[in-house]
Amino acid sequence: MIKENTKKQDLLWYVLIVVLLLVPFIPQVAANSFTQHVFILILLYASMSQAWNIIGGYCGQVSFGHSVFFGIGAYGAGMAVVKFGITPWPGIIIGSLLAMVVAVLISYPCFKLKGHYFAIATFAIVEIFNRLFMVWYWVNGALGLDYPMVKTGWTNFVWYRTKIPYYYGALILFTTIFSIVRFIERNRFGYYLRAVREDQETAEATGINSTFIKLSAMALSAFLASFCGAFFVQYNFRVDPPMVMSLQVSMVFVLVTILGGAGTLFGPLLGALILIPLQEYTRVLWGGLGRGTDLMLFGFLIVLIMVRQPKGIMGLINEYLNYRKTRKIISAQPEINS
Amino acid sequence: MSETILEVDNINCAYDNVPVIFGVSFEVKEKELVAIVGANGAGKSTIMKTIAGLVHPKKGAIKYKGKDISHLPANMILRRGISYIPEGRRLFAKLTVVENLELGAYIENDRGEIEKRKKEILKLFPILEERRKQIAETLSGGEQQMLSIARGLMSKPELLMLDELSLGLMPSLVESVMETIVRIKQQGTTILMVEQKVQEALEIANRGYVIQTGKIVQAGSSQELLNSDEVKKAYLGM
Amino acid sequence: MTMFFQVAIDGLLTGMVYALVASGLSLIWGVMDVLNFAHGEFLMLGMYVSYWLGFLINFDPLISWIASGVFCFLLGILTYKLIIHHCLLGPPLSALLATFGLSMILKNFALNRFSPNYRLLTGTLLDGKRTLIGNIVLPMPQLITSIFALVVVFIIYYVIKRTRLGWAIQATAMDKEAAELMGINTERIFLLVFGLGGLCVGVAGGLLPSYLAVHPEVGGLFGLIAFVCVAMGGFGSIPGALLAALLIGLVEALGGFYIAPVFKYVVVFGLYLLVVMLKPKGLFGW
Amino acid sequence: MNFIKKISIIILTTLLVFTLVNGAAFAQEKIIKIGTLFPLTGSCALAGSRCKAAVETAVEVINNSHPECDVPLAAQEGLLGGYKIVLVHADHQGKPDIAKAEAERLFDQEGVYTIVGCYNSACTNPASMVAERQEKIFMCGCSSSAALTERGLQYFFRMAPTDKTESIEFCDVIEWMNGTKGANLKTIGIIYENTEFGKHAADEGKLAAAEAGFEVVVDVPFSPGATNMNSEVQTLKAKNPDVVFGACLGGDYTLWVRTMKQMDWLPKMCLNYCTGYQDPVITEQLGDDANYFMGGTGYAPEFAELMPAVAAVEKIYQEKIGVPFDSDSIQEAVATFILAQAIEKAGTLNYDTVRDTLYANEWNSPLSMGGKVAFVSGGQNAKAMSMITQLQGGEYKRVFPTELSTDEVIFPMIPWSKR
Amino acid sequence: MPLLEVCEISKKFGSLVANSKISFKVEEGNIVGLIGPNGAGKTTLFNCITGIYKPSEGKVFFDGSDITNLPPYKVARLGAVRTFQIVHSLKEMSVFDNVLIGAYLRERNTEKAREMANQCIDICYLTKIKNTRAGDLAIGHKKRLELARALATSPKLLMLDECMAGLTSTEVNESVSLIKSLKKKGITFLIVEHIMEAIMPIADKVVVLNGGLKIAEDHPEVVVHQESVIEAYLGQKYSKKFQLAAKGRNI
Repeated sequence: MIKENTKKQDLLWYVLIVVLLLVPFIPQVAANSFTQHVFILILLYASMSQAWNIIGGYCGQVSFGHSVFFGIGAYGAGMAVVKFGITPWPGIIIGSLLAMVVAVLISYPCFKLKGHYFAIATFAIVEIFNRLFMVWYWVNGALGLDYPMVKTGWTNFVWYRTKIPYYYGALILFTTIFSIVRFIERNRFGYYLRAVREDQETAEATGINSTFIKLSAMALSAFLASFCGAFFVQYNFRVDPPMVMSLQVSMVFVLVTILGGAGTLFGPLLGALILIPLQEYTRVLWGGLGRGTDLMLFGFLIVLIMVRQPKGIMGLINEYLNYRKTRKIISAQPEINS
Repeated sequence: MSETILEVDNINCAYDNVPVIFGVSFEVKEKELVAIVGANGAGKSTIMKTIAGLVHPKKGAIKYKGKDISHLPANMILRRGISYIPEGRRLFAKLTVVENLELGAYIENDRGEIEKRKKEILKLFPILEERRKQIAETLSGGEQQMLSIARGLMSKPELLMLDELSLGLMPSLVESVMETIVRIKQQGTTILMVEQKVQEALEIANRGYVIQTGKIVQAGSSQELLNSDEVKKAYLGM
Repeated sequence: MTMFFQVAIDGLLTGMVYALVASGLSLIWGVMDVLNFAHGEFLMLGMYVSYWLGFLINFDPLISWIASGVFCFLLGILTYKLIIHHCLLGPPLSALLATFGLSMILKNFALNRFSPNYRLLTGTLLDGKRTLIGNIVLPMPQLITSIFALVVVFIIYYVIKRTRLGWAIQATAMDKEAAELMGINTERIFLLVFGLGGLCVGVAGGLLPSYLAVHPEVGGLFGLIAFVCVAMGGFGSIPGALLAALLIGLVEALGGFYIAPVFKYVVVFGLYLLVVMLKPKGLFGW
Repeated sequence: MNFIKKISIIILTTLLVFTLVNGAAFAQEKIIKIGTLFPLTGSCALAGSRCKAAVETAVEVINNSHPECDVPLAAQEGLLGGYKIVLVHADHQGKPDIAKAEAERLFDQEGVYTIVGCYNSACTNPASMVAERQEKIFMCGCSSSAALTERGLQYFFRMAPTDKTESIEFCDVIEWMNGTKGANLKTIGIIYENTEFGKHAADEGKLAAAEAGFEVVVDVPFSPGATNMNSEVQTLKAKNPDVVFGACLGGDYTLWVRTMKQMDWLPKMCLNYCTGYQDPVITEQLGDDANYFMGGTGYAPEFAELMPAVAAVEKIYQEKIGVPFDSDSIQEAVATFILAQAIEKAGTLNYDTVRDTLYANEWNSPLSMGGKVAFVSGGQNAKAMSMITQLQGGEYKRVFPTELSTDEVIFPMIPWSKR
Repeated sequence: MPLLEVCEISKKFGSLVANSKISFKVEEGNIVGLIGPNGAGKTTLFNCITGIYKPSEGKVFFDGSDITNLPPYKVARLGAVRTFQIVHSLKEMSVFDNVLIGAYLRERNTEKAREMANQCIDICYLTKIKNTRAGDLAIGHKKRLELARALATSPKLLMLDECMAGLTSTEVNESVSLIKSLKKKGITFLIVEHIMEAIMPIADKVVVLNGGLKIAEDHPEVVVHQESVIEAYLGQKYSKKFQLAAKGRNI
């Protein structure tokens, strides 16, 4: 039965990729740069949340600190372009490696903490990083880094007139991260992650080095998050600490994942599919009124979803699937005892 | 004999849409000790939780003294006079023995009455008297089990429901727990108990029900059950 | 040396306000394991209540703290009934996200209703009054707020530790199902706890407008610091939250003065990390 | 089926929103669409909403016949013989990434002719880049970062004086005080919110001070939205500079002043960059405590005799938002007027022509101090000026430059104990 | 050489002494019972052996190497695997996935690990509920699941902490025969148990703890006669019962 599910999921996966590849050819999208923008954001946030999902969903370590890694990636690309005047690629690579190192360094002591203590510690780390970057002269502190006009194309990963390359860039990012997570999910590492989430003591007693598992999950997650950050800055041509390295930014990743369903492969995508258009279109509709109506509505919808379906959209779908399954079970009650 | 005080009528229960209990009916008469026995995962604890109001039946009714209580919340059921001592002690670990007892009588507002009961109950469990001010989690396993029974008695229940009292207790303690139950019964409290130790339970019970995969498969006086071949084979390991 | 004491005293006075905000949060957190993200926004609304009472009918914050306390009590109860109650069925994070949504609603509600203007009460009883101890200045508004903070925190602590209701609250926190079996209406306890949490922050909000401007964003940093206080003190421990709040106030002021003002929150968050590295469950945590 | 119901509700809502957004097209008339992009929510919402109202006011005056207003285009209705301006408002929440996305949307989806915005320099930067790439005009009112007009953009125009000009003016005041009043001011302290705005202001302040030969003894950045400013003020007090340059917004400004009062400390002189100090409600909020602070001001109601034309426009503005203009919001109105004048003069909507017209002329702008606007390369308004004012008895008294001043500086600031 | 050797282990929590100088050996292929009253320090001893606690004094040797201060996962990798008294199943995962996690310890290949997990599930009579969420199981099944997961790691030594509590006598008999068959495959057992019916017939040796001290170590039939054991642990009624049962077997 598990195999059957896997096959179904695989099929779904391929269909999804093909559909996404074709999105720019939908006339509505192709002609409308804002719709393109929304699609890019969906993919970006889905990727970013998927990166968070590795540690927050599968491994159960709720980190509000991911904007640090996001930010380091963003600054990596930004520094390369602005300060060194070269292509962002070396910056992205260095930034990602650096994010990994930072992730290991800060999470090693933090993993001693459990539950909310860990969450608050990651809060604190974001705030510390934010404030340090705000005064760090070398990275322009609070002023931020503004991109100069550079030659467009894949070398610089910058386009001014079109968004389609960004869309495909985001799609590559998304596909890569999703494939990685999908691979992990079905392998030893993925099972170990979940074991650590469910019960660390049992995991240890079963021969799992839980610290190592958590650290490697964090490092991987930070590495991927950093790429997303770099993409974000290449897309916006500007980076400053509140933009990429703040609690608010972290919250979005958590929000998207939980809303979709933490610890599920399709949760982040579902969450982003619902949340991002909501955020963008409510702002378009009511943001101009200047009365916070859009944000009120946005907040209201978050509350509504959480109240109606605390397990996220995937919870809803699983509930539905289980409902069908149990109907079968009722008709064929198993002899539980052997 | 005497009045029926608890009547469980054809109930069905499920956790998250997974059904566990299928049309179970039984009754408990006043001043009786009734044991429900059965294998693991048969649904014994679920039945107890359903009566105590922690789980609500999908179908059927539970009548206590003729009134339907099947959809009351747990705290209201206690107020009707049913006290449930759950599996695994469930003490308030950071509170002292006395504070745990006080909470047992939470529904009683009369200060004097509470003091009186406390005295009575501490007499029944002398070991707790010595440890009045001790934090519950520092008690030994047996003492904790005693405290959980004592706490359950503080509300002066007419019907006491005991769930797997002997679980994880050493043999000599199992003995004394069973003795305690007999003593409580002698004081006039009706008792409904669930027990894995089938032999021990049926030895002290008046009547028993055997439950298997969510259905009652056998019922009768405890002697009948102890002598039944099916029970011997399935539960007593003979 | 005077400078040192002055800075330290200022820090402690600020810490007291943090304590008042944090104790409500700690209570909610300890009993229900719910992170109330909208706590700072409760404070903001409490401040608005007090401000409007002062502005429209000339109530002094010394009186209107009662009103804002009651208001936030009701707000807490409503929040529980409408939101938290449903979220408790799901994973613990869902309550956090729901309150995050709520904080967005409340913040923008204030923006919508009261405009983004910052507002400050002038001419209150305590406005600008101060006492001197030696060369050290003690500003009255902060001093009175601190006294209130101490009293409220003490009352709550007493209720929790010494009364049957308090034991019931503790019992609910430790084992909800078992508490239910004791005849404790845990729903009502949760409701009460959320209300009390609101009450604490409402009292703080009622007193603050005498020296702090009210605007829709005012709650943000208070909320964040309250989180840190609670975690540093150990979840559910009221004295822990008090001590942590005082420590944070002190460290913030001294760090801000002796290192650099821009680093004062860095020092605060750093202190939290340090404390939990040494005591992973906070100062008074279980 | 509960499940299907839930899912369909979600899908329907999304679809509804989607169609609403895409379907909201205007019928083609004789209109010019102009986008406004301000922080309408978030920590700068106050300033943003005022700026938005200022633009609305300007458009109201331009579109309709307002003979009572003595400003260009007021008497006639609309532009170019009947074209009306339609505003499309957007909110960037103070976030640069949203500013960029919204600017793109305004240009591509809403089809606006130009954007007026964005208040925060950090947001103006990416948003104006969007315009530049599309070779469309971007009108900036009050973003004060000097760097904005040093980027060499072709289609970017800014009305307000920059931090740089203000900083130089501050130093001029000090020199003037030293020269004529024997004030003997030597040391400077800077307190600013640690954001793009504050940092820019402080950097320019330091540069100007160094050039004029003053010593900056203390430099205090603080986190905006602070719960208290005790250590900030203590740090200032400990170094005790003669003059303090301040760059604090709204709530932080009141908190700062209150904290200084509480600590019983004042510098001899206090000069503020726009924002907090020149907020029209500041005297309401702080009462007497607001007095004797000084700052650069582009407009205040007390300037009535200098800028007589403002009053009538201000009336319309005040109906919208309840407070008089301040130096930030009025610049946004100026931006709108200048743009309209340029279009009218160019007689076409062709971007290049309008841009060239903007550069080629000196514009009559009754809402600007000095009454003139003219742009130099990079888009800076070369005629932008502000005055140094001092709050005395709750009014902004003009104290410098001397040729326009009406009142004497009260120096040093009256200590708290003597008020 | 014994498979497991516990040398003078002491464990103190502040002033509380949970274990005091406990020594015993477990020979390869044996079943050793560890009994004693609640709070005698059995679980603490388990925790010291498996590395969850660091013992205050003493050494533990497993298979010839010193494992005293090794972290739990290393002990498990060496082949000493335990179950928990309070069942720690991985609630949100299915029974099969639980066991699979055990199987992954020795087998990285997913297909082979699945095969192994399936075998262990069959051995422990869990086949019919293999897709159930572990959190939904009844207590007895959870205990059996713990056993299956431990088994899947191909251990040399299995340490079972009250894995039969909550089972009816018939189920206990099943478990006993399961343990016997595993013993034949060469697995060594160290078992903490209160159910004497289970432990007495199969144990090669019984170690009795009381108040953190070892009070007896001998063949079970000898132990049930010892006065100290009867007094501290068994109670008169039970000891008589076992003595009778033992006699019955001897005849």
